[in-house]
Amino acid sequence: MSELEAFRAEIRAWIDANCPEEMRRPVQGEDDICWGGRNFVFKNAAQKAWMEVCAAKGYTVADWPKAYGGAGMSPAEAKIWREELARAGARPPLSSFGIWMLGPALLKFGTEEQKVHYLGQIARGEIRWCQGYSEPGSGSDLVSLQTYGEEVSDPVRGDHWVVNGQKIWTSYADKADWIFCLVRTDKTNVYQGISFLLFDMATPGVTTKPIKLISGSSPFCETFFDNVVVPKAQIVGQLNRGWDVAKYLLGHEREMISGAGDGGQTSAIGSVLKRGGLEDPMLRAELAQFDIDALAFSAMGEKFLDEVKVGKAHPAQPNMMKYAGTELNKRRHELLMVAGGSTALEWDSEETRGGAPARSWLRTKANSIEGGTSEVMLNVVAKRILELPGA
Amino acid sequence: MSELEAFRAEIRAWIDANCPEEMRRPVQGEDDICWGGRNFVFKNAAQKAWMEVCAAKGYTVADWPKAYGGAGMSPAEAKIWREELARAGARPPLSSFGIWMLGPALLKFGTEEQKVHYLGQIARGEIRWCQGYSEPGSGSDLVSLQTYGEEVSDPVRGDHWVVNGQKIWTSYADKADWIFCLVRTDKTNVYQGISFLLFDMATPGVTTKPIKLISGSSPFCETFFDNVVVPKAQIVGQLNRGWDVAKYLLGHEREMISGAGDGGQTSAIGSVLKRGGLEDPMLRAELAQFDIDALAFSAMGEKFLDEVKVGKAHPAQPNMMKYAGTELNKRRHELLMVAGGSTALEWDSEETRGGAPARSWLRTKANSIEGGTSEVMLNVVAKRILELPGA
Amino acid sequence: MPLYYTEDQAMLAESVTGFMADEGGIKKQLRHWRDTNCKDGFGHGLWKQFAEMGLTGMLAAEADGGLAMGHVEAGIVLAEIGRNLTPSPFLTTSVMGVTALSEASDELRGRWLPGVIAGETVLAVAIDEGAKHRPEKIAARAERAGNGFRLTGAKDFVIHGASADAIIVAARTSGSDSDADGVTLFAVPKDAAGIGHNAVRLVDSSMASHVRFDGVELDGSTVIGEVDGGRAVLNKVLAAGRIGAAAEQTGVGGGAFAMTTTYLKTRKQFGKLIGEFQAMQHRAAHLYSELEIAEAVVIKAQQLLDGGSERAELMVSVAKAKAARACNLAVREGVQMHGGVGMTDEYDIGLYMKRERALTEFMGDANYHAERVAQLSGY
Amino acid sequence: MPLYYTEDQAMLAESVTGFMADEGGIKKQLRHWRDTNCKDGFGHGLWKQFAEMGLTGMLAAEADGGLAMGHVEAGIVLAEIGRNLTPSPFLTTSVMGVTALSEASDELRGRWLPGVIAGETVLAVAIDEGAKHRPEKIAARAERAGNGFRLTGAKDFVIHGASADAIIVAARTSGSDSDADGVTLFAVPKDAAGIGHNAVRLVDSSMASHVRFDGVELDGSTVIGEVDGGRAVLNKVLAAGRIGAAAEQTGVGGGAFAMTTTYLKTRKQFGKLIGEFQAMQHRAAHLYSELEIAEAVVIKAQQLLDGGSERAELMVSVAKAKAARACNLAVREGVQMHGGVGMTDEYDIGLYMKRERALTEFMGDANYHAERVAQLSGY
Repeated sequence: MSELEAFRAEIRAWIDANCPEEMRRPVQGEDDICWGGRNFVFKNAAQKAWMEVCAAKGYTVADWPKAYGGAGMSPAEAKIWREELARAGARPPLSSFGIWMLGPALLKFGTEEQKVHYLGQIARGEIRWCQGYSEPGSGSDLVSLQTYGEEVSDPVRGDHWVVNGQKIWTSYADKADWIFCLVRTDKTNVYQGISFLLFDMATPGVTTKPIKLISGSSPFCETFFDNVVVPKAQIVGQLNRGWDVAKYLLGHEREMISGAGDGGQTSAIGSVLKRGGLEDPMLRAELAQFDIDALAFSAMGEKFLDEVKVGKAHPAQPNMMKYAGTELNKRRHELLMVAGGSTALEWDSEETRGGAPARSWLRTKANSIEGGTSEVMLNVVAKRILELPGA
Repeated sequence: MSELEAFRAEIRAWIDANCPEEMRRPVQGEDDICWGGRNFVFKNAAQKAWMEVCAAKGYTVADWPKAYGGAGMSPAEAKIWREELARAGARPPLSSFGIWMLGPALLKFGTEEQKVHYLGQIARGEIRWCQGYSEPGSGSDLVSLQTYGEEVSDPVRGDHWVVNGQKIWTSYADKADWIFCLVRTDKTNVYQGISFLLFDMATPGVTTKPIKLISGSSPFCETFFDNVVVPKAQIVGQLNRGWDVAKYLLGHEREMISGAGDGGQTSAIGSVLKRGGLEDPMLRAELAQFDIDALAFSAMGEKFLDEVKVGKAHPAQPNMMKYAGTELNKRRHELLMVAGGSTALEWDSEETRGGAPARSWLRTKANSIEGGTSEVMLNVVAKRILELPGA
Repeated sequence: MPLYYTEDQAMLAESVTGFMADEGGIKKQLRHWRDTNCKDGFGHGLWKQFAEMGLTGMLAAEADGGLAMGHVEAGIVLAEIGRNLTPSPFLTTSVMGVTALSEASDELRGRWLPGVIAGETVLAVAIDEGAKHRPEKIAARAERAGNGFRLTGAKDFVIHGASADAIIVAARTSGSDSDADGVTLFAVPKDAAGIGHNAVRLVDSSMASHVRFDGVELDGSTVIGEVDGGRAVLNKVLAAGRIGAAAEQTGVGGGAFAMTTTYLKTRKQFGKLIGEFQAMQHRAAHLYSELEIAEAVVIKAQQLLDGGSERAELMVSVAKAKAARACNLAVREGVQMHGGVGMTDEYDIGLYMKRERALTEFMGDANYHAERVAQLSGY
Repeated sequence: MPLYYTEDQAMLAESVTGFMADEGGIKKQLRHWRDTNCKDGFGHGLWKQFAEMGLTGMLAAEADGGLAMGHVEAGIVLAEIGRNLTPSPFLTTSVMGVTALSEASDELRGRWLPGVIAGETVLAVAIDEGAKHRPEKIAARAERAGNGFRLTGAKDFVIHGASADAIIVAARTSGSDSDADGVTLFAVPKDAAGIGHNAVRLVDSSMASHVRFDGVELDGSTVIGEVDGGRAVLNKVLAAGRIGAAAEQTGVGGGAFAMTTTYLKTRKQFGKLIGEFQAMQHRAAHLYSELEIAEAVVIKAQQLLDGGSERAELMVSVAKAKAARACNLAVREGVQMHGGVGMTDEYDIGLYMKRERALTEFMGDANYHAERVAQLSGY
């Protein structure tokens, strides 16, 4: 048995022994997800137990170094861990923006103190993060952001910034413990005048307001900062070079979102719907064309991940994947609505579980906006991959 | 009987009495078209007779004033003339760029002498014109043209220009008698430094070279000017304001080309092909979608012409029509190729009349380039109709 | 007939445009009734104003107190309804309902039309049985019983069904489910015993009802046209509903497009108005082209329908399909070009997207009509 | 298996890329043979060089003197053939022909494979009867006659048919035209009596033959595999041809795209490089995305085919359809973005458009494979 095979056997046995039965059922909805954090209410004891037993082994962040709360797995081992979770039908023990987004950025840009302090809290599910990037005036054009941190020296509170401004699209801002936030710290330099700050959402002067979407209520908030005091130690990376951190992190976000159109073999929808409206030959033709694109994109997703693993992927390729994946997912839901017919139009009926088809369909429309619009993705591909002039 | 009804009866009787039997058969190919001009060889006596009998009545250019060789028909009368020609299955007595393009421009911009001289020759089929607009370096960007006319005063030959340069896409340059040509007469002013000149293709220094297209041989030529002498009287419109004339004329050309996608009821292709490949349900679906677009566009064509007649159409609407019509026609031929299968791939077989399906398909690819590319059309719509900023 | 408005039609368009923008606007009507969770999904006050404007009876015969106008005129109203997303029973009542009743007895017309024309009566039309529009199949049965009929079956997605004073029901009086013959139309009053409603709110905040008919007793006077010969009337009602929905859809698409081009001219990103970006310009210009073409074919089909042309049936399907595709593109581009704010309930562009979807399903989606185009063209 | 090349495959790709660019270039091969009106449509000298490079027998078993490689490797060659529009009998001979012969007797393999591997023999495959690819229907009949068979019927669009030393023919030995069973494959030598060719030049300057078999006498040794059991072998040949054509198509699309982006970076209009216009940039970026996805699914399908996966059949159809669509977009955008010069015979971009069309028809177009995807998926 190779080392990896032995590792797989070990992991499999560990999951079998430690994953509670309730955690092996498919995630049904938002409240089955374990987000962790100070204010999180576990749905049941099993959810808490599963998170804690994993955290103790570093499995909540399997590929992070052991020193920072991870299990120190190699990419190949981490892949086995994910595969074995999937095989067992086990839910992720912990989901969080800390794991997906802030963590990788801290690993790359954080000080040793920051890594030990924040990464450990993230790994143990003790802290829940939200992301403060977009502002009403700066959507695609992030560097135009206006939220301003004024530098203040204070004998009592030490050196700090006083932050004023407004963020938008802050997911779960009303539930998060801390925020990682882009703040302008130099008004004279557009690109190199932004810093990447971390602060507690309980700091006086922070308020949030949920945003209602066309699909209904949402995790998004508007977040307001009114003279919020942020100590100097809570900066990640260099002063005024927060854009470097943000870009790195956005890359991760795009990779994540680009997966939205993918679902492996299940990405084809024609066969799922066969008992439905396929007496309509025109819809059948549209579904076949879609399935071709979906199955092809899922091969692309596989190839992309394989290449990422060995460093063969073009660094700007996630932009292409994000573009293609989100456009595909929008198309998928347009077709699901067509196939569902008038039933899929119902907005709050029991039969549709409160209008799930329509709300999902509307929600997908944001896929090609959030995390970088399709237009921005195409700009990036034109510039960085095709190297077209002036792009 | 209304006046128009009486007019219709009169026209109908005249066509019945005057149109030779041979001229009532459908046009089969290029050489059935009567182009007129010094070098034109009539295909048969009937073709010549039909042109001459029409010219004598001014019917070759029915809606031009009688003073310039026309019949002075009102728009409503001219429509009746066209309808009655169609009803009788009669071929157009004379086709020419002089009628479609130069004529309207001369009517608007020409001097009285020019009108009498040139329009009469056009009406009688005595002169065949070609158009010298595009140059190798200036396709969409016409105003960047380089062909230069140097002003020379000469006691013997009088005031004239000496023209040097090169034109491309000059249709039938090798067969035409005269050319209407955009020539730079002021190098210091990009837009207002171009003049609209007329000159004889037999002038020393004019040479032509046919262009082979991807679809095979073509009427297009490269045309070279080597110290070509053009007398000052042969300018249309003001010196250095040739762009005004050209734009007016391009508008006519776009209206003409925008009709390419249209063929009234016959624009739908699904039913024509029903004995062909429609065992393929996917192709059937594509054809139905195409037919919807084609039938809808043909309604648009009708509406556009109705609106043009009463001056209700937006002056930039021909650009939209040209865009939509040519893109539709390209799609039509893609579908015809799919329906035709491998047989449609044959390039010079008898069965395909020398590869007619493939050559027509390839030829349509130029529709969205010649007479203003689709991209330029969209720019114009964005600017002049939608009034988008910076367009 | 030229494909632009006559002087009378242009005058009508002008007054309707002003009326609908003033009285039928999104904030005053759609958002108001939605946010107050109105069970009808529209306002009866506005419906009364429709009557005062002379719109409710525009398709009814002059002898019945109507204006004897055609589908071109109805389309003018519907396009403005679409542009303002105005919730109203105009399409089901004054277009489809009146078309059906035009074929009915003096008694039936006398019973329902005066209320319609006065803006006091609302009609609904019950055809579909299932999630997709498939009027070729009618399974609900009306069996002869005494001097009348007993109606049993279910109809789905009857727009305004629970609010309507009468429902025009297509039921089978003979033959089997998919037969062309054997269909009869009834004008079923709301208070007939045995009617059950399960009213659902749709994505566009309109109300549709799953209606059950549980042995509803109908006397012979409720029959519209001939017993067993209802298919011809039904086809007229379908054509009216389809071209009406298509007209409304051009308004929805046009409204979304207008809102979007305005946004393109005001929103800045990267130091430029987003409408300055050529990629946006080309997409907007293409969309303009699609919307213009859709509008043209809708007018063409309206004229053919008004003129009783043989090609009307084909062109109505072409128009419904084309309007659906163009309007769908308009709302998709609209939301995308608005970016994040386009996803918020606060902005109106999302309401256009919702209405587009519901209108597309109504009376057959683009695929349904593409199939019809293929079949009517003989392939 | 990861979806990128192994070290060996990457080395193969490097050498093939260089070889094809040097020896198989458009001017040296395609234009040369086209402009000299060559009756074969390809050069035998280059075919010999293919052999010297070790490409001709890459799919043959080692015991037969081949390299026992798979479809991933063949695809590497075909992509470069596509990129350079190199006319050659590689796909019909070394991919489809060798796939067929791999199932044949020692005698047949011994008769044809050495010549193939040496670059001296050309094979063609005759399946279709009609203008569209419909291999489900095989009407040409081979009836038992003495110890062998007598073949009668016609095959259309047999690529390289008139130049081939042997034609692998799918004929019916029992049953009726559309039966799955009852098909037998024969390796018919070119000099067999009763073969008639009507060779036609196609749009891409390749040569196809309408072949008539007029009672061609074949002895039993020409049978590939089992009599009446040829469908299984035929399916392998079809899969090989389809994924091969798809691989070539990604090369055609990639070549057209490379040529187009180069043009975008050099051609000026309105004082700017046309590649500076955002509308061009977005279209180019979208096209890039489509081509990348097509390439990915082609490799995926090649791997599944090489691995004998159950999903191979489905994914080969997905790959053929996707490659066709992406490549079609590439050539259409290519010609349009080149503008006027793209329409001239002088520029190469039009040659890509021609090749794309011919390749799309070969072994089933995008619609054919969409239909297969629907059927294989059970809808």
